[in-house]
Amino acid sequence: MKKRILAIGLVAAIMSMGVTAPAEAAVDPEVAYILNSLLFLIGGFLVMWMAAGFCLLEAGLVRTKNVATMCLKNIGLYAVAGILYFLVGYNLMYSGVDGGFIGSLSLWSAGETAASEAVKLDGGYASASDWFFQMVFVATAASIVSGTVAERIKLFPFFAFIIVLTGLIYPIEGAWTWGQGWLNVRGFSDFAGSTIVHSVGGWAALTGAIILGARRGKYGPNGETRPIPGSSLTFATLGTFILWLGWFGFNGASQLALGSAIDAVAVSQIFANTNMAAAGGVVMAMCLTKFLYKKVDLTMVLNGALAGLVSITAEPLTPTIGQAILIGAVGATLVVFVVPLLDKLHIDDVVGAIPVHLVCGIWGTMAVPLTNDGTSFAAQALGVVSIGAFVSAASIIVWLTLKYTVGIRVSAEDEDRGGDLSELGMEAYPEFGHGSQKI
Amino acid sequence: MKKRILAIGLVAAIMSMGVTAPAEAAVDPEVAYILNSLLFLIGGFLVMWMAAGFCLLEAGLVRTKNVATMCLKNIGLYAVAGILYFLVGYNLMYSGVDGGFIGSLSLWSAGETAASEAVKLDGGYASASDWFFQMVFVATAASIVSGTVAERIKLFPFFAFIIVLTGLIYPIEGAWTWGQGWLNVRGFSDFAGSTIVHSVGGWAALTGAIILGARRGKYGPNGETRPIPGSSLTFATLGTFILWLGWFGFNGASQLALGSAIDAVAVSQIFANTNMAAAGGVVMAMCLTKFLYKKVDLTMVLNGALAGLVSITAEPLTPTIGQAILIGAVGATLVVFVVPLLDKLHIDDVVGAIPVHLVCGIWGTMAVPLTNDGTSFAAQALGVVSIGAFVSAASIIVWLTLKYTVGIRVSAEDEDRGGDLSELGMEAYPEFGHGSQKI
Amino acid sequence: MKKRILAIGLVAAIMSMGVTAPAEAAVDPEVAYILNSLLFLIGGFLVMWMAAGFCLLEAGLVRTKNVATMCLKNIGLYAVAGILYFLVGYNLMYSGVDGGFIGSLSLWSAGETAASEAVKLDGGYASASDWFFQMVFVATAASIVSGTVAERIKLFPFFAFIIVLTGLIYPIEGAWTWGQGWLNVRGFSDFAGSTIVHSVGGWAALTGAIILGARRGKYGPNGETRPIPGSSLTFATLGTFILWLGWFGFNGASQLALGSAIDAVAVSQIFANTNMAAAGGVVMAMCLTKFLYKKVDLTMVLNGALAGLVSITAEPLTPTIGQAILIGAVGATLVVFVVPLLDKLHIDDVVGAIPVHLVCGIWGTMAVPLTNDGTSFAAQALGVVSIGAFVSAASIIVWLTLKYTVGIRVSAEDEDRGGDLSELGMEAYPEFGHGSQKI
Amino acid sequence: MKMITAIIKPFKLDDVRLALNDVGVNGLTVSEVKGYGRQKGHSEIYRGAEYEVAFVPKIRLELAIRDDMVEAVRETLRQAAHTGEFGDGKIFEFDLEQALRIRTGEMGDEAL
Amino acid sequence: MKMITAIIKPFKLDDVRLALNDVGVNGLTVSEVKGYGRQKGHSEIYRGAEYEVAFVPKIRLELAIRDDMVEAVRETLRQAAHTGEFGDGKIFEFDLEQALRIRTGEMGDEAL
Amino acid sequence: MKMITAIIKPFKLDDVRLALNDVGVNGLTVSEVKGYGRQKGHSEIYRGAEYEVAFVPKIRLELAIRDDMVEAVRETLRQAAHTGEFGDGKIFEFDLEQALRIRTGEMGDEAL
Ligand SMILES: Nc1ncnc2c1ncn2[C@@H]1O[C@H](COP(=O)(O)OP(=O)(O)O)[C@@H](O)[C@H]1O
Ligand SMILES: Nc1ncnc2c1ncn2[C@@H]1O[C@H](COP(=O)(O)OP(=O)(O)O)[C@@H](O)[C@H]1O
Ligand SMILES: Nc1ncnc2c1ncn2[C@@H]1O[C@H](COP(=O)(O)OP(=O)(O)O)[C@@H](O)[C@H]1O
Repeated sequence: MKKRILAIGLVAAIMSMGVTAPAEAAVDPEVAYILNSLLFLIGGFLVMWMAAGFCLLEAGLVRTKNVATMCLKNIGLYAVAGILYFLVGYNLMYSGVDGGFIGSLSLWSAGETAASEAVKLDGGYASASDWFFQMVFVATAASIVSGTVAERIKLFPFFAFIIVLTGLIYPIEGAWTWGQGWLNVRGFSDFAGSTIVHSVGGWAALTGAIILGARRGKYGPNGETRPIPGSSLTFATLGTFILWLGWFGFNGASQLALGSAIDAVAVSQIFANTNMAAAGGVVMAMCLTKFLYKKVDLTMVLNGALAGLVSITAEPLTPTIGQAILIGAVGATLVVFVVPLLDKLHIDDVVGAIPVHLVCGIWGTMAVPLTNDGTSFAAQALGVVSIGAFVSAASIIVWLTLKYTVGIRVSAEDEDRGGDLSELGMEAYPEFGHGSQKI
Repeated sequence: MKKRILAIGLVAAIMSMGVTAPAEAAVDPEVAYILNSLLFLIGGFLVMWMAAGFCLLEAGLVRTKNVATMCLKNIGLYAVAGILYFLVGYNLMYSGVDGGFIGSLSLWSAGETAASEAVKLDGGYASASDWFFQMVFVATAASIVSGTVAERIKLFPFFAFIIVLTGLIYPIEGAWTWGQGWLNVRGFSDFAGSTIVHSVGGWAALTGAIILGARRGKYGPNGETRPIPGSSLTFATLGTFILWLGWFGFNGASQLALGSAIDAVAVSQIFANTNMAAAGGVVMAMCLTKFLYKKVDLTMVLNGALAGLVSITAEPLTPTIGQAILIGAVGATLVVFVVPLLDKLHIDDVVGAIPVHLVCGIWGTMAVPLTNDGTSFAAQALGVVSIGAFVSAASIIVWLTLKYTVGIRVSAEDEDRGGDLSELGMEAYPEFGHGSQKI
Repeated sequence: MKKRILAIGLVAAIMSMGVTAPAEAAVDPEVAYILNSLLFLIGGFLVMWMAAGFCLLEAGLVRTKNVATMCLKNIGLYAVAGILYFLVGYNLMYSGVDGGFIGSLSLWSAGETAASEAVKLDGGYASASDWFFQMVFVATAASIVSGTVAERIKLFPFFAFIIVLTGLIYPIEGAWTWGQGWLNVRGFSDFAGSTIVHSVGGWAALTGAIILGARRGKYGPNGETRPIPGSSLTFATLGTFILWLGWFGFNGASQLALGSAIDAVAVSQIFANTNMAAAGGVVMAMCLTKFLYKKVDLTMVLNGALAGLVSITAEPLTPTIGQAILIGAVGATLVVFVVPLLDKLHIDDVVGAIPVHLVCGIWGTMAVPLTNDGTSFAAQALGVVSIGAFVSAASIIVWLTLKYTVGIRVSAEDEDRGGDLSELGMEAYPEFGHGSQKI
Repeated sequence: MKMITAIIKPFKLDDVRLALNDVGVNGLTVSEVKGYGRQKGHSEIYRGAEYEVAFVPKIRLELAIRDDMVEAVRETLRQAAHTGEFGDGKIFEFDLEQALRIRTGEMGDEAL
Repeated sequence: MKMITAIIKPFKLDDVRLALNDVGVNGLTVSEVKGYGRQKGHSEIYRGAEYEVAFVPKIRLELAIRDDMVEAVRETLRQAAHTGEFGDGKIFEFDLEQALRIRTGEMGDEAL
Repeated sequence: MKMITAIIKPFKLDDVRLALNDVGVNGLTVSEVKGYGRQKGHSEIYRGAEYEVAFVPKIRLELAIRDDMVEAVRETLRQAAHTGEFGDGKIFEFDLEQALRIRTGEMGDEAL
């Protein structure tokens, strides 16, 4: 391809031969400032898009009669999470943590604005770009919960939980590491949030699923599992693709800088590793379900992709491509075995969020020292355990409080009719012939 | 998170302490040129994606029997709008307006091309990147119309209207402000197009809805409204998420520059404000419909998100986050009340485009002086009224001309069968059991 | 719009008047390195997103009973393609081809990593960003095949073919041009892969369709065609929009550089041309089907958009906007006529991939000399023929080997039941009333 | 008792339901069907190939009624579902031997 | 032979099927219907306008059985589909003149 | 008049429709049903849990015909829907007391 060679040639010509960028490179500070902010913005809109991914994955995996409710919950929680993160979350997490347990209680506001005469470049990036990027993360944690507790939780108590999760629980545990709190001091490392985002959502989901109980009819009188297939595997697949796409922002922009060649190299590696961990998860889930069950289970393959993504999130930079594939494949293996295990325990997780986000979140976090010399298993375990304990305890308190005050579970009759009619008074697919009955 | 701190530390280290970028910064002009163009390209592809968002929102809110037609209209109008904007629109809008009412009539062509030996950097960005970004805006205006007049308009007359709208009406009124025409001289301010894009689509839609009349069966013999639920709230929700995502490009890239730190700050603020106005709209619509109707109306929540987005579009830069949330919330309130009001007036707006784009477009435009000192209510009102008058008058002429020549409304029989069979001869979901009958 | 003018004015002010960037511009090499890598990453994630586009397009055009299988194939092949490209593909294609026919057999690994102290800037971009961008291309070629052979091919033999296609066939023929092999030496020009990606997928699909045979019931006893409408035109439309969006990355980032003003100009032109070729395809397909069949055929319009995109892919830079529209329109015309032609030949192409990717791929490649003086028809024909011959021959060998060993076609009974039940044991839309029967 | 099965045009359902209500029918079951008769399907072109859409969407009503209501129901259906165009549909009448209300166990006319 | 048509609540289908199995019914056809009776629809608000949802989703069962099984089937249906709430549904019984198994050509009771 | 209800395999519908056409049936109503009989459902594994899919998709045909056509229709259905495999389906025959064409008001054989 002449053009290509020309282009490459041209680029090569532009550079004086043999130029090397040292780690303390000399990119103009203002250019670096712009590029860093741009990375946050691109990463931010990609992660925002994950809200749609969760929405479709979950809408596809619930029955028709709960689809509209699922859509409402997902767009609602994204909005609520953002508002809470503005009202209290961001500063709780990032303002004045200083090796401690919690930041300060105050509204967030941008450090510098476009109205100013001049911009201080020390920050390295526009503070609003950072806020935007951090804000979309908290919504991710919340989305995880909605999938697990679907089809039986009451709408407003659900939102009440989301308010506490995004306004308090997430920011506090986030402060411990990313806010440079005590866990960070102890050397806990979680690049983009296998534990800090995904497991947190997972713990909140797990406690919720246990306290809520299973959907009616999910487990038979003899304890057997009765599968409840979802309404649309096409939407579930599209949701997974969206999440996969969004994850490039999730992990890639967690490099937090694009202002030097070495950052560009890092972000590129992260993109490649993120993709390949998901690919490893897909292939492993395909092979395993074919081998175990004789037929490939598409829902497990979708979970497998996400398992790979969650697993690589704690350290998407240091693995080689081959290692990334393996890390993802192990994640998918965990999912394939944990899904039926949860069913044995009668923990009803509608979309598989617990195996994907909690189990693989732990796995990914514990796998960091395998490829990153600067970390230790002890520190990783400390982070996993302390965050898990805090989030579980806090979640249990909130779930139980809600349960014994306003109640968290819809009536049996409303559950049979479905949330769409009972909570929204409308159907997702109202035209005749779309039942809500798996036969 | 060690990595994170390291990265931040590194970035900070890179910058000589205390460096400040003055508003007239010294970013290399070629780098600024690249970054400005890149902003247009990213913004442009995000806004292009909004075409898919409108398509799904509308396909989800019409009945099954009109879904394929809705898809065709949306992909068709995006194509037609681009071609018209190339043939006449761009230069009508931007070439030689000089404080006047209209530009010049000529094909658009790129000022500089990659084939040239050298690129003049004065323009500040590649002219094709600007054209691309402006082109996707005109398609947005057209998309608004298709939703309102759905389920009863004839296909080719619809496209005829779109040709006039995108080739003449939009470029002319756009020239008045963005083309530096007379309204710009009077100080009218509309950052990304609450009035210039959204209200314009809204006026065209309103006049169309009135001239076309309501769908058969929408209003009962005693004047009562008979809701006609749409075929898929999942698609409607996905469409809304797509629009939300695209809006970061719509508003963010309307900063028109990313070549300085201050521009990066501005774009970041715009992203954050855009997001939070939508969030405010969502939460307000949830609370209001729950309060008014006892049940949350998902379609209103989706409209609420869009209401927030339209409302912030006239000024996404100067508000604080808190103000942005409020601006969006007011927009959603307007929508919740105007939707039934239109029904009382027997104006049948299938997707709620009139409240969202017209009413909130006006609200957003009038709200600019609340946060932006450089603007005045008088100038804003002048813009709203003059553009509204021009677009309505022009639209009425076109609609009536079409009505009394080729006709704009399908026959009653074809309306009952649905556009998919009558205009396309195919069904969106042809397999048995997908009726087009709400029971 | 005051703000806008201000912003533009500001930008203009920033630049010293009359500054010109010569083709051998002086952008700081490290900044260029970052921008080039960023272009690959943005382009890469957009092309990755095309995997979802193919998935939905194909899921929408098969019958309900094969939708889940279609989803599985598409997410699976994207994963498999990436792994194969890592294991063998990339280095076969790009490492040491040197005017020859094939590269070297080895795992790919990043040249430089973020762990290094310093980054050599000579490469012009992070090697992982390039790998990521190249990797998503190979998945595109594979996606094309899955659509054509849908609804009757066995799952694992399909993946076996994909492994050979993405691990060997594509990298080898890719090496000839993009790897700077013999075809490149002969002056063959294919900017972003009309032939190298799209026709390759098309040849593999065509040979597969012939060897597999048509779906049961597609052609009647008297040789007449019996259309088999797809399950969801909404998903098909959404898939097309996704592909359209992804194509900005596909073509735009194939400029391979964004480190100079002239590259920014080029990428911008490519965006505009890519969009307008698709627009030309849409409008042409609308008009032609209306004219020929009295009704507009939405599926042809979707194919028309893709036809335009494939046609412009061989040379998205040199045409003017007007030429781009025409190139796309000719592509759509070809599609409208070749679709029924294939049916006459009883070649059953479920989604129209052969006309779109193969026929328009050839057309686009042969049209390059019309706008690009540096190319010749002879060289273009040489590329089309030699790549076509190689890929067809190799594909036939693989298809036949699979056919006579494990078999490639599901049993008649399984075909009637649909792949979802026979291969996956689950339904895409399991709730009552979604049949798989077009009546 | 009689069981009346009627095939009607989908968009007539609302009218029919209200009309039946007025003559005292207060139970009804509907389903979505496709059919053809005098109103044939139509031929369409899909991707350049002509094909016949043999069936037209219809709504099928089932009403169990007391014997003395047959006339009234028949007449009501005929009027409410009528457009005068091909495809207006049919009314079929069957003998209903027994009916039972699951909730109460009532049988015969009581169960309707 | 008799043909039993039953309208039941959708979520009762599994119970009913298993119960029928136990009394020896080994063939069954179901379809998705909507209906109303004592259990009326309900009014909802959509985009600010109130409207009535007249019909409630139900499942329709068809069972062809030998004459001697009518009692047992009727009783089984009554019990398995029973919740005691409005809308539990109905059982309708018809005379079935002839039945034929397509696969073998068997007719009458043999065909069931 | 008789009402014939047949349950057939979905993919046989086209053949059946054409064959019926040939023996002079020119009205037909079809609906989508699920069922089981000799052809049982099958067990599948979903996310690691086995479950039974009890029902198989079928198409249900309803044809109102003159008495003298019963034989011909029965035979035609039997042949056109036949594959010889389990699940080919059933033909059920009922007495149809009255039929009415809504469009014209014709009754009896005229209405078919
Ligand atoms: N002989 C029949 N048996 C069963 N259903 C029939 C019969 N004839 C017509 N139908 C049903 O009635 C519908 C309307 O019949 P058609 O003959 O088209 O209308 P009309 O009698 O008003 O001209 C058909 O679509 C079909 O569903
Ligand atoms: N007269 C009737 N004819 C046909 N179907 C009926 C009739 N009455 C009721 N049904 C069907 O039975 C269902 C349950 O009837 P309903 O009267 O609501 O229940 P219940 O008798 O238990 O109170 C209805 O939804 C409708 O489908
Ligand atoms: N007793 C019955 N009552 C009602 N429908 C039946 C009965 N037996 C079978 N069917 C219907 O006929 C279909 C085919 O019956 P089946 O016994 O499986 O086929 P075959 O008799 O050809 O082996 C079933 O799926 C079911 O829908």
